[in-house]
Amino acid sequence: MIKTLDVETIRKDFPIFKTGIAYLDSANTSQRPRQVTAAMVEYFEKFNSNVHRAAYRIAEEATVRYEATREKVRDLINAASTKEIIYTRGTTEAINLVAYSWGRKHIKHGDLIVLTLLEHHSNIVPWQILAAEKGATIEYVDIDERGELRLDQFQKLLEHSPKLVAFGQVSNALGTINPAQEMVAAAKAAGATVLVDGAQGAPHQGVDVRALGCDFYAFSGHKMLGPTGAGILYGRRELLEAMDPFMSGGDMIKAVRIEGTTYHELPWKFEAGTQAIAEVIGLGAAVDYLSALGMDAVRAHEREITEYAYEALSDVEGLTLYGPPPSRRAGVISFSIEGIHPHDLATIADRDQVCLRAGHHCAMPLMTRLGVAATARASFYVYTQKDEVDRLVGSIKEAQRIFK
Amino acid sequence: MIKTLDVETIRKDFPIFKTGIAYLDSANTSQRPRQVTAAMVEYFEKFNSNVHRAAYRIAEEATVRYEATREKVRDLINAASTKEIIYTRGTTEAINLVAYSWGRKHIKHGDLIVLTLLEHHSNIVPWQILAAEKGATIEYVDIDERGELRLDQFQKLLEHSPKLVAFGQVSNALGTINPAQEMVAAAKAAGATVLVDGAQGAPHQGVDVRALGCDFYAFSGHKMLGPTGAGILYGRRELLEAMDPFMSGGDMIKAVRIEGTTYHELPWKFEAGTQAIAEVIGLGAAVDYLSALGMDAVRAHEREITEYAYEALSDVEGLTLYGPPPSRRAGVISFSIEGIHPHDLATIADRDQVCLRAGHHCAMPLMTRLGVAATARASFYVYTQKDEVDRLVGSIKEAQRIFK
Amino acid sequence: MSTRAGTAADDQFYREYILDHYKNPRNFGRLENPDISHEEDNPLCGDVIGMDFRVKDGVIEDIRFHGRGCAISQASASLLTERLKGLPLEDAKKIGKADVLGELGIDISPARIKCALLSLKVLKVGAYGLAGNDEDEE
Amino acid sequence: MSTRAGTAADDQFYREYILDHYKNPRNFGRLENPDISHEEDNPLCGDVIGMDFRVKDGVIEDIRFHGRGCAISQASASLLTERLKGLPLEDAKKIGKADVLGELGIDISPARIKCALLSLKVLKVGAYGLAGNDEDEE
Ligand SMILES: Cc1ncc(COP(=O)(O)O)c(C=O)c1O
Ligand SMILES: Cc1ncc(COP(=O)(O)O)c(C=O)c1O
Repeated sequence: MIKTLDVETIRKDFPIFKTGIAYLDSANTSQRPRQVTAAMVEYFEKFNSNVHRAAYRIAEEATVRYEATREKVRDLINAASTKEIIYTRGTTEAINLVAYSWGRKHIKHGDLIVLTLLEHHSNIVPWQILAAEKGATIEYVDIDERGELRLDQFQKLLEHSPKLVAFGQVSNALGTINPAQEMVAAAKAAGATVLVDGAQGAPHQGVDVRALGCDFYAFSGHKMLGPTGAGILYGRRELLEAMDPFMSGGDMIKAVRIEGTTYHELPWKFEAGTQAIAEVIGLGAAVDYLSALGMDAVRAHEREITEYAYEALSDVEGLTLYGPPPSRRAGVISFSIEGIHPHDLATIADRDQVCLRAGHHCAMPLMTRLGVAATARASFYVYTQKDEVDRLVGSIKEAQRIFK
Repeated sequence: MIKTLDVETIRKDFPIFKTGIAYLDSANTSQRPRQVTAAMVEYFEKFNSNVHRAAYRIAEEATVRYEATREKVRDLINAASTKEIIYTRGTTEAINLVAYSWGRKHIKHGDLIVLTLLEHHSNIVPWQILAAEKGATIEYVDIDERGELRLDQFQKLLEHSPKLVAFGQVSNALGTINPAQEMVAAAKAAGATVLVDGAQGAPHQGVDVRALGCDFYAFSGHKMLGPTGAGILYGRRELLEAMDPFMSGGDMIKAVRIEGTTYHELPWKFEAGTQAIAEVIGLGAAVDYLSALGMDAVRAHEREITEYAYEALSDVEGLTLYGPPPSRRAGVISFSIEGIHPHDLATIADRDQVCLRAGHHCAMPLMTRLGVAATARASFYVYTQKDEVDRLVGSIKEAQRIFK
Repeated sequence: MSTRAGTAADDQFYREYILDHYKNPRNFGRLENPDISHEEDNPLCGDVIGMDFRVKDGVIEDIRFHGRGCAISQASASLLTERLKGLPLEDAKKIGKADVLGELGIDISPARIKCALLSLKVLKVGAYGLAGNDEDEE
Repeated sequence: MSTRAGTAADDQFYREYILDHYKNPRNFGRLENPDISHEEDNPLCGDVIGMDFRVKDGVIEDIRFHGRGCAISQASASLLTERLKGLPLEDAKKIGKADVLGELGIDISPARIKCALLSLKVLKVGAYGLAGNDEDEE
């Protein structure tokens, strides 16, 4: 049996809720519990120092805590080894790392890259730049009227033997949960290297990268209760070993000589310069927090809130919901209200301290496909209460009264 | 008249000193005052949200604070515009950004890059990789027996019209203060693009990038009382405008379309994905802190401590000091003790809670030139007291007793 | 902290005339064969506003705007076209941010200021060719 | 928190035999025409240790080490060569981290563990070709 979340207790760990906000923008960035800030402050006040090459105890302590996060993350996503866990600033840097270090080596003129129309800009633009540089082609898998990927089209594209297939596990704009495992299997069978953008996956459900079978998996700490500045690239060891470094400088080297330089082994080969030490330690505390809740319970709670919100919003007149039914989506609901621009809605909601996102959600190709410039979006996490959804509905009605 | 620092009052702002450590490793990473952690925690607890595209007040607040750091940094280094201030993880990422976005465009087969033997690996390896890729040549300016750059040699190299000249304002390994303004002027006159690695400059002295005249200037927040995860690349607007983005993804775009993408203007063109928001805000608080002290006072204090330490260490038998006299160096002293390996010295100092660095200080080519594998290094900052230097001398004597 | 208004009519931000310009935009549509035509988008939300100008003897004889956007950007565009119609281009050049914001007559938060100024940007860039990426106001 | 010892002789870490092996390393130097010769460095501090082996009928007949390093890496190398001399290669293969650390007989902090194990790495990689970058112990 899946545990259920005790949301009231959880909320006590988030001091920001004392301000009275209803925070419905967790797909953008999550709130952080005091355990996370406490871990960072403990580093700052007790053993603040640089990691590795430590010659004294506080630096040893910092190194141990800093490296401990790697094992926590490895465990969270069930990677085979901590050598496969690379610290980055977030999903965007992780994908750029792959585009530079793997992409520039392997993508050649005439090669095909398959993306989808659901992608976040961070999983589009690096590939556009790479493709332009190399003379490769990008094809985008379309969506159906429910905002789900056209798997028939995906299969067709695979027949053209793409070099790379990159897609998001969950759409940040529509909440669509893609059949990632199936898609990875098909793409691997077609001979492609596969990157999964897990920015909206890892924070919200249990992830097993080995079961998933992908080559790369990228996600951001700040969307999963961690601080800004720390994220993860998982890569299969074999691929990472064969890749050149992305950034270079201190700490990622074995020996620097005028005649040339040898690189450090994994994972440090990809971590040049002083890293975001406090932030990585904070991310470790965030993973602890989520692990204690249990990712199944996290998912179950989000599903419950999402169903509740979907129902509540469906009842609002003049409201259009985008994307799949609640059973097939994560805790994200995009919608629009007839006659009211999302920005105006967000401004009115904000007066009620309801934090709502309005815009293209860094998914402009998807917006173009949907024929809208922007939507309003509510997204949920472990601390979200039904009461906050009710407040959102109240704000919508208020907006309708003003714009009637 | 230059203000003097009230070090006792300053130390009260650094909770870590309650642990009793003598922290002599500030060139590696500095300690952070409670004002910096407080600014981060305030963000986490009061207006934690993502910046830009804000549709609600807390995100506006976060954006204002996040962007305010840019103006503070602009003011600190006297850049012409905040468009010239790019947030990075630190010096290493800043230099890599230039190597990728400027270097890959402008460095061609047969071009000359001039570095110096004093450089940190972060200002060597990116250029080695670039040179290898492009078929360019690197020449290193040698040092004299005092650890100062051979300016005669530098001038000779400039006669070969290097495309790029990159050097550190201050050596992190020897403390040598280079005549940066003079060197930049000569390099510019020779037609080179000039990058100054300010990692050991900006934290310790007043910097005026316009007076300096360089094209790029890179430094790290964590070495100047700021948190880990946030640093700065300054670049002249004209150059930055002409450069392609480094990383790409969310936030650095104007419009993403399947047919192609247009980029956002400066500085955001170079800031892809969710940035280190809390850390940038923390860096702003660090700049406030330093500005309140006054950079002249900071430099004067470090000079006083350095002179004191230089004297005290000179009196120790069997101790070799590397680098220039105290009047020509920043708050960094590298040394070795006859018969005692630096690592053993650091271990023994650590038992007295004296935090000392031992190693190659990410400057292996310099170590090779000096004919040593490693040195011990003490480095100072605004909070350093003479008493801590005395404790270091005590630890050295203890080590000598053990190893006698 | 809520500033929710009792009725729409006395809303401090979405004032009646703003809503009126939003719902019934003046000079909305396109001109045939305009002398100047220019579009700008607000990269923050994807909203687009375009303007068509007919200019004769240095005077803006006719003007239309098109595009989509929030109440603020639409009302601001509508108000601006009213002001521009019949104005010499020389005078149009003098219109600045303060004028546009003053005309809107409401307190604009930093987040919405780009909405309010989008139409001014179309005017500036389109009608007298200022740099499109000059966003020093930020 | 200081664990400073009253006299050097009873120092808990820099024990007398460690200092002795450091100052008077056993089997220090080079062999002429060794059957195996291999060097490794500790990337964390730049220290280098190399070993020369003379092997006959599967037995390490003679051994020398060279290089520079801290007391821990030097003493550990010196102790290891003493143990290796005369040992069948097959038995040498069985020497593991625990053996080396046990022989040193002091509490090694994580920061110094690479110093203590550098000579073992030379043995492993040089004498029976294990991957040089296998640092799973970290
Ligand atoms: C002179 C110099 N350059 C570059 C760096 C690299 O800085 P970071 O590790 O913050 O990227 C350092 C830090 O050690 C330094 O001292
Ligand atoms: C699906 C998806 N991919 C990538 C990103 C980019 O993540 P970050 O901004 O943390 O780099 C996001 C965040 O908005 C996202 O939702």
